[in-house]
Amino acid sequence: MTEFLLGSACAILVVVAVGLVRLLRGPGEADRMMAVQLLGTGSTAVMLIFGAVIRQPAVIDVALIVALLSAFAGLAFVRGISPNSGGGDE
Amino acid sequence: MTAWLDSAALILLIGLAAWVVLGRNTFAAVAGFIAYGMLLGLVWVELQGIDVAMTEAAIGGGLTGALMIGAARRLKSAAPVAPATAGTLVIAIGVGAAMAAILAACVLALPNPAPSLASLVAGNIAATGVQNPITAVLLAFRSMDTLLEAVVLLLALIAVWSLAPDAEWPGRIGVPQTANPNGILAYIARVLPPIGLVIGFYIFWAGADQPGGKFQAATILAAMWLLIISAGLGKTPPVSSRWLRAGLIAGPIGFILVGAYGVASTGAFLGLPAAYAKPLIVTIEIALLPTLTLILALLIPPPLRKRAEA
Amino acid sequence: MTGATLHGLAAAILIGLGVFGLIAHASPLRKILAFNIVGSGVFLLAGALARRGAEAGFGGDPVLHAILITGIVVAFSATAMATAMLLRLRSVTDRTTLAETPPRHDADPPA
Amino acid sequence: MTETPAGLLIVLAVLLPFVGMMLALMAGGRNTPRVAAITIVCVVVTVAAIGLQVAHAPLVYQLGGWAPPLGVALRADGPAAGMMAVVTVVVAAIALYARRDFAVPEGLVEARAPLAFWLLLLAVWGSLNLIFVSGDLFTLYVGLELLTFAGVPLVCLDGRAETLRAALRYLLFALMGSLLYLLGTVLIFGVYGTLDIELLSRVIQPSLVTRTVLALMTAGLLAKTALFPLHIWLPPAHAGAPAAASAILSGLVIKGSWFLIVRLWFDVMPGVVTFGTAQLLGAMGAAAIVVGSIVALRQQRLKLLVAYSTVAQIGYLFLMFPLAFDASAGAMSGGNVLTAGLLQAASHATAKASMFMAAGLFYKALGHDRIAELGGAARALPITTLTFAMAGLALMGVVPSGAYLAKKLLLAAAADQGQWWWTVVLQGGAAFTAGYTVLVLRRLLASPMAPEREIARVSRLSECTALALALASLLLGFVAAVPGIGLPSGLISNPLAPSELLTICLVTGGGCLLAWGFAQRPSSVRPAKAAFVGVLVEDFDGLLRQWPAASLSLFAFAAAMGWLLQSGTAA
Repeated sequence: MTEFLLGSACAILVVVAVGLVRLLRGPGEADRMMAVQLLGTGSTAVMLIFGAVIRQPAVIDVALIVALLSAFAGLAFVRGISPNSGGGDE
Repeated sequence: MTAWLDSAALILLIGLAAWVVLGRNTFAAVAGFIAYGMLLGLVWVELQGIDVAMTEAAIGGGLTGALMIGAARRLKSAAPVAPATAGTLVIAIGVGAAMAAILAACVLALPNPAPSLASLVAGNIAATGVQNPITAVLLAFRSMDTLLEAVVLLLALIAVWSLAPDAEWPGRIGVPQTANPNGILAYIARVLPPIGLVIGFYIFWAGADQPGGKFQAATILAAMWLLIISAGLGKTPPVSSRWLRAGLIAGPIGFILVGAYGVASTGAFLGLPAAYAKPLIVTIEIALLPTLTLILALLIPPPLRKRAEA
Repeated sequence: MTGATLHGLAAAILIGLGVFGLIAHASPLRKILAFNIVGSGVFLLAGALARRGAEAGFGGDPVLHAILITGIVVAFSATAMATAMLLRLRSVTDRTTLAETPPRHDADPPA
Repeated sequence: MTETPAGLLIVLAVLLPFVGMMLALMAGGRNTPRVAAITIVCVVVTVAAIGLQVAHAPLVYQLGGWAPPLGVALRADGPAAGMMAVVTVVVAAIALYARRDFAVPEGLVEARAPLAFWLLLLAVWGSLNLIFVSGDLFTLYVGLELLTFAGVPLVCLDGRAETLRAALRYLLFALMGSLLYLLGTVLIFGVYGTLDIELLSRVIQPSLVTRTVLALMTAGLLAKTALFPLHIWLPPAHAGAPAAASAILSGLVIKGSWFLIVRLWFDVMPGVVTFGTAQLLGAMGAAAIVVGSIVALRQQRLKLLVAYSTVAQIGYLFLMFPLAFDASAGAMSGGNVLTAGLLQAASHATAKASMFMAAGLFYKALGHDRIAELGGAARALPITTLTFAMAGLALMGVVPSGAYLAKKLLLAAAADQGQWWWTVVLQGGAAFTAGYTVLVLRRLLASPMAPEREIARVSRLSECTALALALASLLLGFVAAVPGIGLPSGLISNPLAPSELLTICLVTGGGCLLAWGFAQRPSSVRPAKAAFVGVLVEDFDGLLRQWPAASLSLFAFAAAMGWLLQSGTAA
């Protein structure tokens, strides 16, 4: 079982890594951010699987934090490109 | 098999770091940095540092990421920076490679078995009443560091405040933010914070006995508060606000008062009498939580008025 | 080679990369990013050492982990402070690099 | 190692400034300076009490009752208590000096700069006290960061682009230093499993990792201390800050990281140090004296001149390292040489703070600090002119200043060990100091340039405070008479002996020559031959203060030190 879990974790990581091509190539800033969000989701999944392998339920809490704060980073990005963000910024 | 997973994560991590450092486009580097921060959380889980993983994911990925995105956006209009000269690049490559090589040599030369204070912590943890060894270290064995760290944060905030334009003192620093009240941002800023609040308090409460604690919780709460502010649903308080200032010093002052109580009860500053150790630790954490939340949120600089004063 | 050693070596590479960035980039924001890479490399090195010191049923040396949490928070406050300073510089001038306007020998002729 | 009952005083000395800072933040507005004043009084009493205790025996305190390696211990030994006392005097003087400058302006409830200044002053104090007494390498790291965070914002209190840029340079370079220090701390823990200084000093052995650690940590701390050629950030930062802030930065802040180097070399790893490394550190000090002084002589602004003289004086603080290396034991040994180094730090802290204060007063009175146009200032500000002269004399090491005593001890050590080259450096450094003091004094005493400018009034309290501090530095030599210090008696028995007078005359004469040779002069006058050397040195300094060059110097120094540590043992 452990082997299967670790193997699938590796597979997820590899797939997500392929997605990072969008981070390197762009072309738009939104493309780059989406690749980052994908990595956030992927590493959450890998974490959860790994947590099951080492039998540490607290890993679920880490995954929770990553999920919540990757959404936050995404919003900080949206805030930047949103046309009605306004506010006298440079 | 674990080695495979470790290696895959580390290769990806190094690749991202290289991207952050070498990439030409600043925004792309910042995006890479956020991804790096999230992946770092995973690497820390692999190293079985669950508490550190939480902190790194929350502060490294989330808060620092948001800080950097905002900064990159505001610096876009600045005068372009001249690229490094060939000489500088050669120097930088040489120094970086030498540094990596000597550190790798040090890592390979470390003694076996490695020294550790783990057993010492295990032997003394009962006296603190908590079960999470990291909380025991942070709030009992090395509580001075934690106290000073709260002061570091406060000092950083004072430093950030000292950069405010004179005209805005002592009011609200920066431009109040607005957003379309029917937009997606305002929507999420209404939906996400309650969830974040629950998660934050859960992580806080769990911290005594399992991974978690005040720093991680405060980061989550601060992120939620920032979300509300950036959607225009709330404002940063003016710097002269009594409540704000009281909140900023409550944590360290409360910590010091508990420490002083230690002098009376155990004869040592920051000492914890065995019978009340856990309640006292929880008291310190409760005092620190609002302070840390306020400071972490206020450390993210709000947009300044352009050319505020001549 | 144990997992901890692997992490230690990766940390060494991260530090090297970060040091490269600290020196090579003229843009302060990129220097701040590089600072964070070096910082995380140092923390990861500590994590590898903590893993080596795993005993008494703990996954790693809790003292090192606790120190790291403090270190991460301190590094964050440094990042926040540097960024705030950089943004303030941006709000008063267009030129955000660190290079001084060269002090010339006759910059300030006697009146 | 056992705890001492009065140890709680150390905790007070560290925490009181921070508590004062927090209460001053809470009080706000016009109450902030008042709270700061009360705090200063309280800490002065605490430090005095510590001094009385340490005269008998060092103080030790285990926080929370947890003994190292699990817990953190604070220790106040002789050097720590001495440094705390000096810092106390300087902080109190700066507070008096800055009372008028950083009062809340009429009509405002609270102003940004005054609030920040008072909070940061207290924070600098608390961090320094922490660095002096902490017995744990990681707590020291936190202290270092506290000191940096408190020091950097002082540079850019006025919010101008140039000072912001200087502050950012300072912050980023200092952070690079902190990372190297932290890296060393982590590696040390990986080898020895403890961070406690005393426990470490018992077990530490020269090895690849230990040597790397010493090299990295020393380099990192030197970046924060701004020893040449790592002074990239110092001149603009120290010259751009408000006068009171410059006094804090120049007099106090750089002493924190310097003291930590002393701790590392003398207390943590004395046996790891080799002859070559100690010589290297001293050589960098000597280079700092030469380059810093020549560039100082070529400045046109008084504050920049004083800032560059700080670069030179930092060099002085490192001359004790090669002389403290005991070749027979193969280790650093304290004794009189260490005392001399600490005395130098003390006299530099007081004299340099008062020199910046005087420069600030001239600036305020004249509305500028162009050296060429200082004429007539002596007539308008006689007390401040006297202050500047006395601070300069104290730095030169004229009897009975602390620097004199230090110089005498170091000269004796140099003669003792046959290292004559340090004698040359010591006397030459004094001549350079004499050079720029004379240069400025000549301008101050010159007749005013026509037409007479409006002279603004300056606070008499500020003038007297600066004078008192310069006087303190000039009379510091009398500490030799204090029995607890343990110095040989008769060091300043006859200040008017012919040999002493001759030395002073030679040093001053040399200084005048140097000033004549290197100083800039109006373009109508043909420059002296040495001026070409001066321009070269100035350009060299400008080159070194570019970011890539400075970071290369930082790592090159670490590498050189690592190599010397390694090869010293093989020989």
